Amino acid sequence: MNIRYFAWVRERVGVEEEAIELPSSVVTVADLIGHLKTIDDNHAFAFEDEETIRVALDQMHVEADAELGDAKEAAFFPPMTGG
Amino acid sequence: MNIRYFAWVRERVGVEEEAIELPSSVVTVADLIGHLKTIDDNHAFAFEDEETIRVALDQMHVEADAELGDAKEAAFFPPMTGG
Amino acid sequence: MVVEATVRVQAEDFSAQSEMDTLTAGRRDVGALVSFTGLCRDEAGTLAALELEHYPGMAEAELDRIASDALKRWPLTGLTVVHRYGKIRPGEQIVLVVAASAHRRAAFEAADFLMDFLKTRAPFWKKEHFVSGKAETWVAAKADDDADAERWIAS
Amino acid sequence: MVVEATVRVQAEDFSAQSEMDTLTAGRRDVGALVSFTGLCRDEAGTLAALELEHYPGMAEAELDRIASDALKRWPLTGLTVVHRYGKIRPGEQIVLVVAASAHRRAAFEAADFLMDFLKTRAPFWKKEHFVSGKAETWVAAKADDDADAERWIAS
Repeated sequence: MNIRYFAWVRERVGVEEEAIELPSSVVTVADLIGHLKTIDDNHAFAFEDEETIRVALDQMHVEADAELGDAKEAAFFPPMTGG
Repeated sequence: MNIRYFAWVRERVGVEEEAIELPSSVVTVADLIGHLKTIDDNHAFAFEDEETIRVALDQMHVEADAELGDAKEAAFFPPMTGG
Repeated sequence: MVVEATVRVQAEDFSAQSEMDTLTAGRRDVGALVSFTGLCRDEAGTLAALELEHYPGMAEAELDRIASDALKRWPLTGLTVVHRYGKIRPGEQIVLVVAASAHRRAAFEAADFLMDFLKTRAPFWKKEHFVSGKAETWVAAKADDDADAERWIAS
Repeated sequence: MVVEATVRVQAEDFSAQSEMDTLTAGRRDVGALVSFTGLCRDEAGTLAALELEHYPGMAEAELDRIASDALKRWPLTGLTVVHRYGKIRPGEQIVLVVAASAHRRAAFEAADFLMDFLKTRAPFWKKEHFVSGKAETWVAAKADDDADAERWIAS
Protein backbone atom coordinates (compact mmCIF):
# COMPACT_ATOMS: atom_id res chain seq x y z
CA MET A 1 0.00 0.00 0.00
CA ASN A 2 1.16 3.52 -0.76
CA ILE A 3 1.41 5.68 2.37
CA ARG A 4 1.66 9.49 2.27
CA TYR A 5 2.42 11.95 5.03
CA PHE A 6 1.80 15.70 5.21
CA ALA A 7 2.85 18.69 7.33
CA TRP A 8 4.38 17.79 10.71
CA VAL A 9 3.49 14.12 10.34
CA ARG A 10 5.67 14.11 7.21
CA GLU A 11 8.46 15.95 9.01
CA ARG A 12 8.43 13.47 11.90
CA VAL A 13 8.33 10.35 9.72
CA GLY A 14 11.06 11.85 7.54
CA VAL A 15 9.62 10.79 4.17
CA GLU A 16 6.73 12.08 2.04
CA GLU A 17 5.68 8.76 0.72
CA GLU A 18 6.49 5.09 1.09
CA ALA A 19 5.21 1.75 -0.23
CA ILE A 20 4.55 -0.76 2.51
CA GLU A 21 3.66 -4.47 2.44
CA LEU A 22 0.91 -5.07 4.98
CA PRO A 23 0.47 -8.27 6.98
CA SER A 24 -3.01 -9.75 6.55
CA SER A 25 -3.76 -8.89 10.18
CA VAL A 26 -4.01 -5.21 9.20
CA VAL A 27 -7.68 -4.63 8.38
CA THR A 28 -8.60 -1.15 9.61
CA VAL A 29 -6.94 2.27 9.66
CA ALA A 30 -6.27 1.77 13.38
CA ASP A 31 -4.49 -1.50 12.59
CA LEU A 32 -2.44 0.30 9.95
CA ILE A 33 -1.38 3.00 12.42
CA GLY A 34 -0.42 0.28 14.91
CA HIS A 35 1.69 -1.39 12.22
CA LEU A 36 3.38 1.85 11.09
CA LYS A 37 4.37 2.68 14.69
CA THR A 38 6.46 -0.51 14.81
CA ILE A 39 8.59 0.48 11.80
CA ASP A 40 11.03 2.75 13.63
CA ASP A 41 11.34 5.60 16.16
CA ASN A 42 10.41 8.25 13.60
CA HIS A 43 7.12 6.53 12.83
CA ALA A 44 6.47 5.97 16.52
CA PHE A 45 7.11 9.67 17.19
CA ALA A 46 4.84 10.76 14.30
CA PHE A 47 1.95 8.70 15.62
CA GLU A 48 2.67 9.40 19.30
CA ASP A 49 -0.56 11.35 19.71
CA GLU A 50 -2.62 9.29 17.30
CA GLU A 51 -5.97 10.86 18.28
CA THR A 52 -4.85 14.10 16.63
CA ILE A 53 -3.95 12.59 13.30
CA ARG A 54 -6.39 12.62 10.39
CA VAL A 55 -6.57 9.93 7.76
CA ALA A 56 -7.64 9.72 4.14
CA LEU A 57 -8.07 6.55 2.10
CA ASP A 58 -7.80 7.16 -1.63
CA GLN A 59 -8.21 10.89 -0.95
CA MET A 60 -11.39 10.65 1.11
CA HIS A 61 -11.51 11.49 4.83
CA VAL A 62 -12.14 8.40 6.99
CA GLU A 63 -12.17 7.56 10.70
CA ALA A 64 -9.77 5.18 12.46
CA ASP A 65 -12.27 2.33 12.41
CA ALA A 66 -12.60 2.40 8.60
CA GLU A 67 -11.53 -0.76 6.80
CA LEU A 68 -8.72 -0.41 4.31
CA GLY A 69 -10.60 -2.58 1.79
CA ASP A 70 -8.92 -2.26 -1.59
CA ALA A 71 -7.71 1.31 -1.06
CA LYS A 72 -4.42 1.95 -2.87
CA GLU A 73 -3.33 4.96 -0.86
CA ALA A 74 -3.54 5.97 2.78
CA ALA A 75 -2.55 9.48 3.88
CA PHE A 76 -1.85 10.76 7.39
CA PHE A 77 -1.82 14.44 8.40
CA PRO A 78 -2.61 16.93 11.17
CA PRO A 79 -5.96 18.78 11.33
CA MET A 80 -6.26 21.05 8.32
CA THR A 81 -5.39 24.75 8.54
CA GLY A 82 -6.12 26.05 5.06
CA GLY A 83 -8.27 29.00 4.08
CA MET B 1 -41.94 73.98 6.25
CA ASN B 2 -40.33 72.29 3.25
CA ILE B 3 -42.11 69.10 2.24
CA ARG B 4 -40.60 66.50 -0.11
CA TYR B 5 -42.15 63.47 -1.73
CA PHE B 6 -40.52 60.43 -3.29
CA ALA B 7 -41.47 57.50 -5.55
CA TRP B 8 -45.23 56.86 -5.85
CA VAL B 9 -46.05 59.36 -3.11
CA ARG B 10 -44.40 62.02 -5.31
CA GLU B 11 -46.26 60.80 -8.38
CA ARG B 12 -49.61 60.96 -6.59
CA VAL B 13 -49.04 64.38 -5.06
CA GLY B 14 -47.80 65.63 -8.42
CA VAL B 15 -44.86 67.70 -7.11
CA GLU B 16 -41.42 66.79 -5.75
CA GLU B 17 -41.26 69.49 -3.19
CA GLU B 18 -43.40 72.30 -1.75
CA ALA B 19 -43.13 74.94 0.98
CA ILE B 20 -46.14 74.94 3.30
CA GLU B 21 -47.20 77.29 6.10
CA LEU B 22 -48.41 75.20 8.99
CA PRO B 23 -51.16 76.20 11.40
CA SER B 24 -50.01 76.11 15.03
CA SER B 25 -52.32 73.15 15.66
CA VAL B 26 -49.91 70.95 13.67
CA VAL B 27 -47.50 69.50 16.23
CA THR B 28 -46.70 65.93 15.21
CA VAL B 29 -46.03 64.10 11.96
CA ALA B 30 -49.55 62.63 12.17
CA ASP B 31 -50.97 66.18 12.45
CA LEU B 32 -48.91 67.17 9.41
CA ILE B 33 -50.27 64.27 7.37
CA GLY B 34 -53.82 65.21 8.43
CA HIS B 35 -53.16 68.77 7.28
CA LEU B 36 -51.61 67.75 3.94
CA LYS B 37 -54.62 65.52 3.15
CA THR B 38 -56.87 68.60 3.22
CA ILE B 39 -54.88 70.44 0.53
CA ASP B 40 -56.45 68.74 -2.51
CA ASP B 41 -57.47 65.40 -4.01
CA ASN B 42 -53.91 64.56 -5.07
CA HIS B 43 -52.63 64.90 -1.52
CA ALA B 44 -55.62 63.00 -0.17
CA PHE B 45 -54.90 60.18 -2.68
CA ALA B 46 -51.20 60.13 -1.84
CA PHE B 47 -51.92 59.70 1.88
CA GLU B 48 -54.93 57.40 1.37
CA ASP B 49 -53.16 54.47 2.99
CA GLU B 50 -51.16 56.47 5.50
CA GLU B 51 -49.98 53.43 7.51
CA THR B 52 -47.80 52.48 4.55
CA ILE B 53 -46.04 55.81 4.21
CA ARG B 54 -42.65 56.43 5.83
CA VAL B 55 -41.51 59.78 7.12
CA ALA B 56 -38.20 61.53 7.63
CA LEU B 57 -37.65 64.82 9.48
CA ASP B 58 -34.47 66.57 8.42
CA GLN B 59 -33.34 63.32 6.77
CA MET B 60 -33.82 61.07 9.80
CA HIS B 61 -36.45 58.33 9.92
CA VAL B 62 -39.23 59.09 12.44
CA GLU B 63 -42.58 57.59 13.43
CA ALA B 64 -45.96 59.29 13.00
CA ASP B 65 -46.07 60.37 16.66
CA ALA B 66 -42.79 62.33 16.37
CA GLU B 67 -43.05 66.06 17.02
CA LEU B 68 -42.02 68.34 14.18
CA GLY B 69 -40.07 70.57 16.61
CA ASP B 70 -37.85 72.89 14.60
CA ALA B 71 -37.35 70.51 11.69
CA LYS B 72 -36.95 72.39 8.41
CA GLU B 73 -37.83 69.51 6.09
CA ALA B 74 -40.30 66.64 6.18
CA ALA B 75 -40.20 63.90 3.55
CA PHE B 76 -42.80 61.27 2.73
CA PHE B 77 -42.16 58.10 0.80
CA PRO B 78 -43.09 54.42 0.41
CA PRO B 79 -41.11 51.65 2.14
CA MET B 80 -37.60 51.57 0.72
CA THR B 81 -36.64 49.12 -2.03
CA GLY B 82 -32.96 49.83 -2.63
CA GLY B 83 -30.09 47.39 -2.61
CA MET C 1 -7.54 53.28 15.70
CA VAL C 2 -10.67 54.91 14.31
CA VAL C 3 -11.98 53.29 11.15
CA GLU C 4 -14.11 55.47 8.89
CA ALA C 5 -16.51 53.95 6.39
CA THR C 6 -16.53 55.11 2.78
CA VAL C 7 -20.05 55.77 1.51
CA ARG C 8 -20.88 56.91 -2.01
CA VAL C 9 -24.19 57.43 -3.82
CA GLN C 10 -23.61 57.89 -7.52
CA ALA C 11 -25.06 57.45 -11.00
CA GLU C 12 -21.80 55.99 -12.36
CA ASP C 13 -20.86 52.33 -12.28
CA PHE C 14 -18.27 51.11 -9.75
CA SER C 15 -15.48 48.54 -9.62
CA ALA C 16 -15.58 45.99 -6.81
CA GLN C 17 -11.90 45.23 -7.33
CA SER C 18 -10.83 48.84 -7.03
CA GLU C 19 -12.84 49.25 -3.80
CA MET C 20 -11.32 46.03 -2.44
CA ASP C 21 -7.84 47.21 -3.42
CA THR C 22 -8.40 50.48 -1.56
CA LEU C 23 -9.25 48.58 1.64
CA THR C 24 -6.11 46.42 1.48
CA ALA C 25 -3.61 48.87 -0.04
CA GLY C 26 -0.43 49.11 2.02
CA ARG C 27 -1.93 47.03 4.86
CA ARG C 28 -0.85 43.70 6.26
CA ASP C 29 -3.47 43.34 8.98
CA VAL C 30 -6.42 42.46 6.72
CA GLY C 31 -7.11 38.72 6.76
CA ALA C 32 -10.61 38.69 5.28
CA LEU C 33 -12.37 40.71 2.62
CA VAL C 34 -16.03 40.11 1.84
CA SER C 35 -17.74 41.84 -1.06
CA PHE C 36 -21.42 41.88 -1.92
CA THR C 37 -22.45 43.08 -5.38
CA GLY C 38 -26.14 43.50 -6.20
CA LEU C 39 -26.99 43.31 -9.89
CA CYS C 40 -30.08 44.04 -11.96
CA ARG C 41 -31.84 40.82 -13.07
CA ASP C 42 -33.96 40.69 -16.21
CA GLU C 43 -36.73 38.67 -14.50
CA ALA C 44 -36.80 35.97 -17.16
CA GLY C 45 -36.50 38.50 -19.97
CA THR C 46 -39.46 40.69 -18.90
CA LEU C 47 -37.52 43.58 -17.36
CA ALA C 48 -36.11 46.31 -19.62
CA ALA C 49 -34.58 48.44 -16.85
CA LEU C 50 -34.80 49.55 -13.25
CA GLU C 51 -35.05 53.22 -12.47
CA LEU C 52 -33.61 54.00 -9.05
CA GLU C 53 -34.86 57.09 -7.28
CA HIS C 54 -33.18 58.28 -4.09
CA TYR C 55 -33.40 61.03 -1.51
CA PRO C 56 -30.16 62.98 -2.06
CA GLY C 57 -28.45 63.80 1.20
CA MET C 58 -30.52 61.42 3.28
CA ALA C 59 -29.37 58.41 1.23
CA GLU C 60 -25.73 59.18 2.10
CA ALA C 61 -26.61 60.07 5.71
CA GLU C 62 -28.58 56.87 6.28
CA LEU C 63 -25.86 54.68 4.70
CA ASP C 64 -23.35 56.46 6.96
CA ARG C 65 -25.49 55.65 10.00
CA ILE C 66 -25.79 51.96 9.05
CA ALA C 67 -22.05 51.76 8.31
CA SER C 68 -21.24 53.38 11.68
CA ASP C 69 -23.41 50.80 13.43
CA ALA C 70 -21.51 48.02 11.66
CA LEU C 71 -18.16 49.55 12.66
CA LYS C 72 -19.28 49.63 16.29
CA ARG C 73 -20.51 46.06 16.16
CA TRP C 74 -17.58 44.31 14.45
CA PRO C 75 -13.80 44.85 14.57
CA LEU C 76 -13.41 45.94 10.95
CA THR C 77 -10.34 47.43 9.33
CA GLY C 78 -12.44 49.02 6.58
CA LEU C 79 -15.95 49.25 5.14
CA THR C 80 -17.16 50.62 1.81
CA VAL C 81 -20.70 51.09 0.50
CA VAL C 82 -21.53 52.32 -3.00
CA HIS C 83 -25.13 52.64 -4.22
CA ARG C 84 -26.12 53.77 -7.70
CA TYR C 85 -29.21 55.69 -8.79
CA GLY C 86 -30.75 56.41 -12.18
CA LYS C 87 -31.55 53.93 -14.94
CA ILE C 88 -29.89 50.54 -14.56
CA ARG C 89 -30.23 47.75 -17.10
CA PRO C 90 -30.24 43.96 -16.59
CA GLY C 91 -26.74 42.67 -15.95
CA GLU C 92 -25.57 46.02 -14.58
CA GLN C 93 -24.41 46.63 -11.02
CA ILE C 94 -26.61 48.42 -8.45
CA VAL C 95 -24.92 48.23 -5.08
CA LEU C 96 -21.60 47.22 -3.53
CA VAL C 97 -20.59 46.53 0.05
CA VAL C 98 -17.02 45.57 0.96
CA ALA C 99 -16.06 44.71 4.54
CA ALA C 100 -12.46 44.09 5.62
CA SER C 101 -11.35 42.58 8.91
CA ALA C 102 -8.59 40.53 10.49
CA HIS C 103 -11.04 37.61 10.71
CA ARG C 104 -13.60 36.16 8.34
CA ARG C 105 -16.64 36.00 10.64
CA ALA C 106 -16.59 39.79 11.26
CA ALA C 107 -16.24 40.54 7.53
CA PHE C 108 -19.09 38.18 6.56
CA GLU C 109 -21.45 39.39 9.27
CA ALA C 110 -20.79 43.09 8.69
CA ALA C 111 -21.43 42.83 4.93
CA ASP C 112 -24.60 40.80 5.52
CA PHE C 113 -25.85 43.25 8.20
CA LEU C 114 -25.13 46.21 5.97
CA MET C 115 -27.16 44.80 3.08
CA ASP C 116 -30.08 43.90 5.34
CA PHE C 117 -30.34 47.40 6.81
CA LEU C 118 -29.55 49.13 3.54
CA LYS C 119 -32.55 47.34 1.98
CA THR C 120 -34.99 48.41 4.70
CA ARG C 121 -33.61 51.83 5.74
CA ALA C 122 -31.70 53.55 2.94
CA PRO C 123 -34.03 55.87 0.96
CA PHE C 124 -33.92 54.30 -2.51
CA TRP C 125 -36.91 53.17 -4.57
CA LYS C 126 -36.96 50.97 -7.64
CA LYS C 127 -39.32 51.40 -10.56
CA GLU C 128 -39.54 48.62 -13.12
CA HIS C 129 -39.64 49.30 -16.86
CA PHE C 130 -40.89 46.32 -18.84
CA VAL C 131 -39.85 44.91 -22.20
CA SER C 132 -43.53 44.50 -23.15
CA GLY C 133 -44.10 48.23 -22.82
CA LYS C 134 -46.74 47.76 -20.10
CA ALA C 135 -46.98 50.53 -17.51
CA GLU C 136 -43.99 51.01 -15.22
CA THR C 137 -44.53 49.91 -11.64
CA TRP C 138 -42.84 50.64 -8.32
CA VAL C 139 -41.29 47.57 -6.70
CA ALA C 140 -43.10 46.66 -3.48
CA ALA C 141 -41.04 46.26 -0.30
CA LYS C 142 -40.61 42.64 0.77
CA ALA C 143 -41.61 41.30 4.17
CA ASP C 144 -38.54 39.02 3.84
CA ASP C 145 -36.28 42.06 3.89
CA ASP C 146 -37.77 43.25 7.18
CA ALA C 147 -37.35 39.78 8.63
CA ASP C 148 -33.70 39.73 7.48
CA ALA C 149 -33.03 43.06 9.20
CA GLU C 150 -34.71 41.85 12.39
CA ARG C 151 -32.29 38.91 12.67
CA TRP C 152 -29.66 41.39 13.91
CA ILE C 153 -31.80 42.93 16.64
CA ALA C 154 -32.16 39.78 18.73
CA SER C 155 -28.51 38.83 18.45
CA MET D 1 -30.10 23.60 -15.31
CA VAL D 2 -27.05 21.95 -13.80
CA VAL D 3 -24.58 24.36 -12.23
CA GLU D 4 -20.97 23.19 -11.99
CA ALA D 5 -18.56 24.71 -9.52
CA THR D 6 -15.13 25.87 -10.64
CA VAL D 7 -12.39 24.67 -8.29
CA ARG D 8 -8.71 25.47 -8.71
CA VAL D 9 -5.68 24.77 -6.54
CA GLN D 10 -2.69 26.74 -7.77
CA ALA D 11 0.58 28.42 -6.78
CA GLU D 12 -0.25 31.56 -8.81
CA ASP D 13 -2.16 34.55 -7.52
CA PHE D 14 -5.78 35.08 -8.62
CA SER D 15 -8.05 38.00 -9.46
CA ALA D 16 -11.35 38.23 -7.57
CA GLN D 17 -12.73 40.56 -10.23
CA SER D 18 -11.96 38.21 -13.07
CA GLU D 19 -13.61 35.28 -11.24
CA MET D 20 -16.67 37.46 -10.51
CA ASP D 21 -16.81 38.57 -14.14
CA THR D 22 -16.75 34.94 -15.28
CA LEU D 23 -19.80 34.17 -13.10
CA THR D 24 -21.84 37.08 -14.49
CA ALA D 25 -20.61 37.19 -18.11
CA GLY D 26 -23.50 37.14 -20.57
CA ARG D 27 -26.04 36.46 -17.81
CA ARG D 28 -28.97 38.52 -16.64
CA ASP D 29 -30.27 36.21 -13.93
CA VAL D 30 -27.59 36.92 -11.31
CA GLY D 31 -28.85 39.31 -8.66
CA ALA D 32 -26.23 38.75 -5.97
CA LEU D 33 -22.52 38.07 -6.01
CA VAL D 34 -20.61 37.45 -2.78
CA SER D 35 -16.85 37.13 -2.74
CA PHE D 36 -14.61 36.12 0.13
CA THR D 37 -10.88 36.75 -0.15
CA GLY D 38 -8.56 35.41 2.53
CA LEU D 39 -5.25 37.26 2.85
CA CYS D 40 -2.01 36.63 4.70
CA ARG D 41 -1.68 38.89 7.78
CA ASP D 42 1.71 39.88 9.18
CA GLU D 43 0.62 39.26 12.82
CA ALA D 44 1.75 42.66 14.02
CA GLY D 45 4.93 42.51 11.98
CA THR D 46 6.13 39.14 13.30
CA LEU D 47 5.26 36.97 10.30
CA ALA D 48 7.65 36.83 7.34
CA ALA D 49 5.62 34.36 5.26
CA LEU D 50 3.22 31.46 5.30
CA GLU D 51 4.14 28.25 3.56
CA LEU D 52 1.08 26.38 2.40
CA GLU D 53 1.40 22.64 1.93
CA HIS D 54 -1.42 20.69 0.29
CA TYR D 55 -2.34 17.15 -0.72
CA PRO D 56 -2.43 17.38 -4.52
CA GLY D 57 -5.47 15.65 -5.95
CA MET D 58 -7.28 15.36 -2.64
CA ALA D 59 -7.28 19.17 -2.18
CA GLU D 60 -9.17 19.60 -5.46
CA ALA D 61 -11.40 16.58 -4.77
CA GLU D 62 -12.36 17.79 -1.29
CA LEU D 63 -13.06 21.34 -2.50
CA ASP D 64 -15.22 19.81 -5.24
CA ARG D 65 -17.16 17.83 -2.64
CA ILE D 66 -17.75 20.92 -0.46
CA ALA D 67 -18.77 22.98 -3.50
CA SER D 68 -21.18 20.25 -4.63
CA ASP D 69 -22.77 20.27 -1.17
CA ALA D 70 -23.23 24.05 -1.41
CA LEU D 71 -24.79 23.72 -4.88
CA LYS D 72 -27.27 21.18 -3.52
CA ARG D 73 -28.12 23.34 -0.53
CA TRP D 74 -28.61 26.74 -2.18
CA PRO D 75 -30.02 27.81 -5.57
CA LEU D 76 -26.78 29.20 -6.97
CA THR D 77 -26.10 30.28 -10.54
CA GLY D 78 -22.35 29.81 -10.07
CA LEU D 79 -19.66 29.03 -7.53
CA THR D 80 -15.88 29.41 -7.74
CA VAL D 81 -13.19 28.38 -5.28
CA VAL D 82 -9.48 29.10 -5.74
CA HIS D 83 -6.89 28.09 -3.13
CA ARG D 84 -3.19 28.83 -3.42
CA TYR D 85 -0.25 26.80 -2.12
CA GLY D 86 3.45 27.56 -1.71
CA LYS D 87 5.03 30.55 -0.04
CA ILE D 88 2.68 33.48 0.56
CA ARG D 89 3.78 36.79 2.08
CA PRO D 90 1.82 39.23 4.26
CA GLY D 91 -0.67 41.23 2.21
CA GLU D 92 -0.91 38.49 -0.45
CA GLN D 93 -4.04 36.53 -1.25
CA ILE D 94 -4.52 32.91 -0.11
CA VAL D 95 -8.06 31.85 -0.95
CA LEU D 96 -11.07 33.05 -2.91
CA VAL D 97 -14.70 31.97 -2.88
CA VAL D 98 -17.29 33.59 -5.15
CA ALA D 99 -20.97 32.60 -4.97
CA ALA D 100 -23.57 33.90 -7.43
CA SER D 101 -27.33 33.61 -7.07
CA ALA D 102 -30.57 35.35 -7.96
CA HIS D 103 -30.91 36.34 -4.29
CA ARG D 104 -28.51 37.69 -1.69
CA ARG D 105 -29.21 35.28 1.17
CA ALA D 106 -28.22 32.22 -0.88
CA ALA D 107 -25.02 33.88 -2.09
CA PHE D 108 -24.01 34.99 1.42
CA GLU D 109 -24.77 31.65 3.06
CA ALA D 110 -23.09 29.56 0.37
CA ALA D 111 -19.85 31.58 0.54
CA ASP D 112 -19.86 31.46 4.35
CA PHE D 113 -20.56 27.68 4.35
CA LEU D 114 -17.82 27.08 1.82
CA MET D 115 -15.20 28.89 3.87
CA ASP D 116 -16.21 27.08 7.07
CA PHE D 117 -15.89 23.63 5.51
CA LEU D 118 -12.83 24.51 3.47
CA LYS D 119 -11.06 25.46 6.73
CA THR D 120 -11.86 22.19 8.47
CA ARG D 121 -11.90 19.67 5.57
CA ALA D 122 -9.69 20.79 2.68
CA PRO D 123 -6.19 19.26 3.03
CA PHE D 124 -4.02 22.37 3.34
CA TRP D 125 -1.57 23.13 6.13
CA LYS D 126 0.08 26.40 7.01
CA LYS D 127 3.60 26.79 8.32
CA GLU D 128 4.66 30.14 9.71
CA HIS D 129 8.05 31.68 8.94
CA PHE D 130 8.98 34.44 11.35
CA VAL D 131 10.73 37.76 10.85
CA SER D 132 12.84 37.11 13.96
CA GLY D 133 14.31 34.00 12.39
CA LYS D 134 12.98 31.74 15.16
CA ALA D 135 12.08 28.18 14.16
CA GLU D 136 9.19 27.77 11.72
CA THR D 137 6.02 26.34 13.25
CA TRP D 138 2.92 24.62 11.91
CA VAL D 139 -0.28 26.57 12.58
CA ALA D 140 -2.55 24.70 15.00
CA ALA D 141 -6.16 24.06 13.96
CA LYS D 142 -8.65 26.26 15.79
CA ALA D 143 -11.57 24.91 17.80
CA ASP D 144 -13.47 27.99 16.54
CA ASP D 145 -13.23 26.70 13.00
CA ASP D 146 -14.80 23.39 13.98
CA ALA D 147 -17.58 25.26 15.76
CA ASP D 148 -18.16 27.41 12.67
CA ALA D 149 -18.49 24.33 10.48
CA GLU D 150 -20.89 22.73 12.95
CA ARG D 151 -23.30 25.67 12.65
CA TRP D 152 -24.38 24.25 9.28
CA ILE D 153 -25.11 20.76 10.53
CA ALA D 154 -27.94 21.68 12.88
CA SER D 155 -29.61 24.08 10.44
